[in-house]
Amino acid sequence: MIVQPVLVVAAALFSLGIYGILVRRNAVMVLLSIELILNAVNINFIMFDAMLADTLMQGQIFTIFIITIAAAEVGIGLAIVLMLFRNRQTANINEFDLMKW
Amino acid sequence: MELLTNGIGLTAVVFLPIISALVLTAIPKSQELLIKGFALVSSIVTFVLSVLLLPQFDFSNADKLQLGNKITWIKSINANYEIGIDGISLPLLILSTFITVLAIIYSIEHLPEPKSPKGFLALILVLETGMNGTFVALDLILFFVFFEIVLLPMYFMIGIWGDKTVRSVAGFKNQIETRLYASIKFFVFTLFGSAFMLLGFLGLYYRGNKTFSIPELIELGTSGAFTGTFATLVFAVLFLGFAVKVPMWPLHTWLPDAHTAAPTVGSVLLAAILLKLGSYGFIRIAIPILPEQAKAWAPAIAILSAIGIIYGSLACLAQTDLKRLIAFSSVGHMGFVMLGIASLTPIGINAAIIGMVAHGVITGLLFFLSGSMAHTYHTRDMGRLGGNMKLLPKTGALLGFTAMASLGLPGLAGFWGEFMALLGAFNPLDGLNVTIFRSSMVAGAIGTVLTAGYLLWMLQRVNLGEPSEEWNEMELHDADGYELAAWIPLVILTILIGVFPKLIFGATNDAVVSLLTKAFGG
Amino acid sequence: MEIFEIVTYFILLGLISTAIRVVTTSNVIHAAISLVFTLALTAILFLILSSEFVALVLVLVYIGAVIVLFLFGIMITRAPLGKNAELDNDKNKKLGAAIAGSIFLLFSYILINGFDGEVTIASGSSTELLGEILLTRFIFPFELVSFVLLAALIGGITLARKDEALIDKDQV
Amino acid sequence: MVNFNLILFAESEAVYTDGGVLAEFSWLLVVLPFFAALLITFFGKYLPMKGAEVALLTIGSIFIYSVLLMYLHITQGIANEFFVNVGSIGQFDIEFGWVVDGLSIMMYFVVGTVALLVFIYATNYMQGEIRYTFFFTSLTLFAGSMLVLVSSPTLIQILIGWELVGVCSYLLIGHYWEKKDNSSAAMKAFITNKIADVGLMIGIIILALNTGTLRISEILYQATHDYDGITNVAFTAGILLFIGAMGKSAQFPLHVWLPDAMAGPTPVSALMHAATMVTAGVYLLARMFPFYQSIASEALDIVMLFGVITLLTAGLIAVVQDDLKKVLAYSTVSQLGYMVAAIGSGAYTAALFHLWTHAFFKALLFLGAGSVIHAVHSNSMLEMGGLRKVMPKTFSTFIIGTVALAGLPPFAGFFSKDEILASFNHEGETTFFFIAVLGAFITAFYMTRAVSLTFLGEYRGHGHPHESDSMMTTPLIVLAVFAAGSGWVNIPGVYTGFTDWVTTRKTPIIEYHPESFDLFALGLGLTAGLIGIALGYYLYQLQGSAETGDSKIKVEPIWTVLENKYYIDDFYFKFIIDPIKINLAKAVDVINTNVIDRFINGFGQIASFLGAIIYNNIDQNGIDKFLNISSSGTDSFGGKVKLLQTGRTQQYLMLFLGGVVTISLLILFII
Repeated sequence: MIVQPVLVVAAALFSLGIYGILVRRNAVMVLLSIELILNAVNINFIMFDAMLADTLMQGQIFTIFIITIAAAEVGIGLAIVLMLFRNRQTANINEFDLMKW
Repeated sequence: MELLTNGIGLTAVVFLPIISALVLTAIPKSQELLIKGFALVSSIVTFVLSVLLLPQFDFSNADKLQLGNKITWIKSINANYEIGIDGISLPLLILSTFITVLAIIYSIEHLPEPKSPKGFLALILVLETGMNGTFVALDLILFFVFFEIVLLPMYFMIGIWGDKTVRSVAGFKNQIETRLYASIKFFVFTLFGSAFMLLGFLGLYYRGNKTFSIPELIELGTSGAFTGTFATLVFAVLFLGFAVKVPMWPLHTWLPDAHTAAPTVGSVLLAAILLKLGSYGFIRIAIPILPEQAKAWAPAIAILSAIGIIYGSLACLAQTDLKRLIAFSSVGHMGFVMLGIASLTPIGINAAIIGMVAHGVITGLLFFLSGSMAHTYHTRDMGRLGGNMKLLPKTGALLGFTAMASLGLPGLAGFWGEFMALLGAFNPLDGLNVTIFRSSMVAGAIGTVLTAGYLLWMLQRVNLGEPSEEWNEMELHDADGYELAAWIPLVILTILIGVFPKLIFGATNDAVVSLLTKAFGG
Repeated sequence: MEIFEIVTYFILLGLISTAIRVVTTSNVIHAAISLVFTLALTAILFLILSSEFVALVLVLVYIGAVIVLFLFGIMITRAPLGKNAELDNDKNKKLGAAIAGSIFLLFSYILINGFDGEVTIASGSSTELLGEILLTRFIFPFELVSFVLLAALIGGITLARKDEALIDKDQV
Repeated sequence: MVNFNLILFAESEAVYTDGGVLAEFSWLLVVLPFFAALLITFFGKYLPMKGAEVALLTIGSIFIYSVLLMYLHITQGIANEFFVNVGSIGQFDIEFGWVVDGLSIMMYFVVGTVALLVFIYATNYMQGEIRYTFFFTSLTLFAGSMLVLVSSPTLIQILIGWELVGVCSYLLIGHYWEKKDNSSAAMKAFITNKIADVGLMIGIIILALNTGTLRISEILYQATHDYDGITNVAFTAGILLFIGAMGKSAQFPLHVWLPDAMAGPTPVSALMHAATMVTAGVYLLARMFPFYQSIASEALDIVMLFGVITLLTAGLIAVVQDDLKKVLAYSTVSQLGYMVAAIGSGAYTAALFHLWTHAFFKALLFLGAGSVIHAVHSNSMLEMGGLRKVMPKTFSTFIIGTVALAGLPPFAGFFSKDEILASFNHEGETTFFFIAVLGAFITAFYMTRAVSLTFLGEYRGHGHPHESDSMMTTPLIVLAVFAAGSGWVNIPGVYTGFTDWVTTRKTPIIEYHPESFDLFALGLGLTAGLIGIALGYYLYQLQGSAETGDSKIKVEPIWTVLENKYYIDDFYFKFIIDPIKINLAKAVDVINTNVIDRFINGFGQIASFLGAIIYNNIDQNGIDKFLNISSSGTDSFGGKVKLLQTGRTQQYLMLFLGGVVTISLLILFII
């Protein structure tokens, strides 16, 4: 099996994730797009692992870590969104410009 | 007493204040008495500790660095916690702990607005750590850290407790609050200098076998390891860093603003200790590590010092603001110190050190007095003052005494710095341009006349004459117990050093001679 | 061409199409559901690449937990269910597409030029070996990650908890 | 280091001893006044006499000590010095100490005696004045400073005493500082002195660096043994030291401060501006005399020139003064000119002898003037007159002082002035000799004028003046005794004790000592004095003091005869007296006030003007503005750039990713 198509699709997923982050207004949707990016990375890791036939299986192990961290990240991220929503009654990230000059 | 000799004593002197400051922040705000008492006690303990070091200090070997220690600190860059004192730093260290005690005594009853003793006293203690640390540090990184620590407390002191009047500043369209302008100017100006200084330190580090240790660098420097364009550049940036702090003309303009805006205690500490960090840096770092460069730059330093002396005195003649006048007088006096350093002779550098101590004591006292007067009269305008001797006899008498000391009256501390600096400048180190130094010396001598002129004029305007009518209604309070407790020790010290300069020379002479012998050969 | 490869190409096509739907649909629920499909397809891909444990984890953690979390998130933030024209920031669309596209092209260029190889699909389970390695060689990071999770747990609770003071403020 | 003391001991021809315990404890002389000043400052107010008793006690003990020393010196001859190291700096030892030799013992005695009498006088004179206690603090401090100066064995201590004296003078001249004129006068004195001090300071620096020591005795040893180091700089150092002396001893053109210094209370003028402080310059020149004599004789010529100029110009100014104290002040300047000129001509003993006698009779005159001023409450002689009757004691003592100053035998001034004239004559300085004779004439003239206007004729002032208290007249009488008799200690050919006193020093003094009176000089000097007195008496007494009709009538016949028959008076008036009294003296006065004074004032004005210009243009609008512009530039640039900070994370991310892509493309395809 040739590796390039899978890698290119992973890159496509990554780019779509970035598109989502840049375009979506809803904070939850942004988090969703981040998952897409992480997924793209996972695919790459597994692909390389298989390609290199690594005896330590580092690709798989890293993927497991990434999944764990991603879960944690979603938890915290949603908690923050919740918090913001509670304070501002909206999840629209355009409204959150406290960092503005 | 063995505890004191292996570096623990010095470490305690340096870090006790900042630890006390931390403890101070834990005391609730309502316990004002406890806060003040604790700050006072900790500063006194620090002072006593520094005095206890005296019997441990071997005066017959004052040229060796003593009571120190060397502990690995940041291994990856070979920066060590290396400390120690010799005859040069000893007087300055004790001056620093001493003046801090007086500053805290004064602050007990005379806190500037907004009161908040906790923050103010904690800042003074943090400042003390920075000052003491700079005087004992023997590692460039350590030195730099302490050198910079000093900036923050002073910045906040000026910015929070400073003068709130609004004034217009040349170059700005809008009027600015004095304290805001002064604190930012002070901070940015000094940081500008020290940023360059850090570059110089790094340059020394990479050329000097990757060491930050000052004694090792001195060995390297005197054996000719640093030469050529590199050395010139390094000296230039070190010069910039130290000269801003001194301050030398034309890098002095932060000084009058900072002094004018700072609260009384702030000006005192600024004048008494902070300015000394720069000139101390020259003696401890710039000259011994880069002797050849120092020699090449010495004429320029001498000329700048001479300009500073004359310029500062002339500027004083134009002042109407009492504190600003004293601030400009610092420019002149530090000019004498730098002139002494530039001569690169034992006489000149001894003169510089005693000049530093004397300036610390005398100008510190002048700022105490002027600050207290500004507080009493609510003005610093000398046109409105007058007859102070009648209104506040004690303060007035002390002001008269201090002005006399400041103009270099023989028999008082200020004399030795001026006279010996001129003595040193007359015959500089062999190979230096004698004409330039003698001209600078003559300029300095003329400066002493101008100094006498503006100080006496100041006395005439402030102290003498009939008091203006606007003070008839006001209830004016002469110096109280706390103020006198803070001032009298300085008066005594002024006389003691003046009559018996061995107090300073006894410690410094050997160290200075050996430093110069190492740097420039016998 | 083996059967695996043909299946793989289909899976890849599915991945792209569902992913596009995730970021373009104007219905939040649809987006979440599409992500489920994306992840499921990824899991199948992993299975093909004989990483069955990871595939399992992906299904369990992501589809089982994370997506549910997202749905809760959507619910709690009262995102309008159904079509919502305001879901996207139209001003950013063109620029975002351009940036995403250029990143894609860049990555593709690098990946196609940089990695050229074949994958031989190994038969048999690697799960046992994986477990062993994870608990010997990678035991320290493994434990560390558990702390991260714990921290996230506590953090999430703390953040999401309704503060007494805040409640008062809200009601005022 | 070679022990110079031993060498000097072996060499010196004079026979002297080390002075024993008395010399060893002479430091008490110096320390006591400072201690007393502290006591008076802190406890003076609570004492019955407001601190004056402490001052009197101190100065009394100093007087007794100095008398003991004097006695020991006359019987044995003492020359010894003691050093205390107060610090070493480089190769220099900074030392204080005290000298006990002929010169310093003479000065101790003068300071002790005059100070004691002035203190006694002042307790009464200053009664009820403002800051009575502080006045005595300063006065005691001054005595101490003067003793620091005259006891100093090192140049550094000389400098210290020198400036301390200046400060005390500042405090005392400005005693009534409520009036701006007074504090300005004090300032003027201090700053004029400070200008001169620069010369002294540089001179000391040059000497110290070229000899490697600050000890005077070692410097003198090197000078008299032609060491290279000191010989090369001898002329420069000599002139610079003299510039210092010019300030303290009020030599032309730095004498301007002394007349203004009369703003202080009269006892101050008597003590400082007549007897002690102003002699500091002469003392310095005398102390360094072997140095001048052996290797800096060119400098001595210049010293002499300035001395002579001073004695003439100051004397002329004194003639036109209406203020009694100013007459005396200018007279002091003129007499100091004599002393300096004498040193310049190489007459060491003569100069010191004149210092000695002058201290007594000028203190007497000042105290007498103070007594008069105390009585009539005015300084102006136009408001006096006829006080002879109401103040007999003051009058008689004042007359003694006047004739002593005018140089009539057998009063003190006669002997000392004669010795100076004789020295000029001996040295062959003919021009200067005659100028000095002229000076003697002028001195006699203006003193007679002053006496006439003050004591003779009719009273022109207000109120009813009466004789002063015995606390004030007793010192006058004692001083009158000294003014009459202090000259007898050095009569050529009869008794030359004074010469032996002051030449008993570690460094031998080689100079000419007249064996008998120089009859030519004596005759000329005496004649000049007599003519002066006669002329003065004639013009101001016989001729009548213009506004009093009585005296006019009294002298009318003689006046008419002289005017009508000989017209000699007209001639004198028109061609001698008027030009001298009006034109020349006025011109000198004008030059004094308009040129020299203005120069010094102008210097101050230029300095403050320059200061203002530099401060406003260069400091505030130059350096500072540059810095401010750089910071305000940063500020405005930041103001524009900050608009990029919209706070929208997506925008940030977009920018960031755009940057990433761009840089990646650059790396991939271009670099």
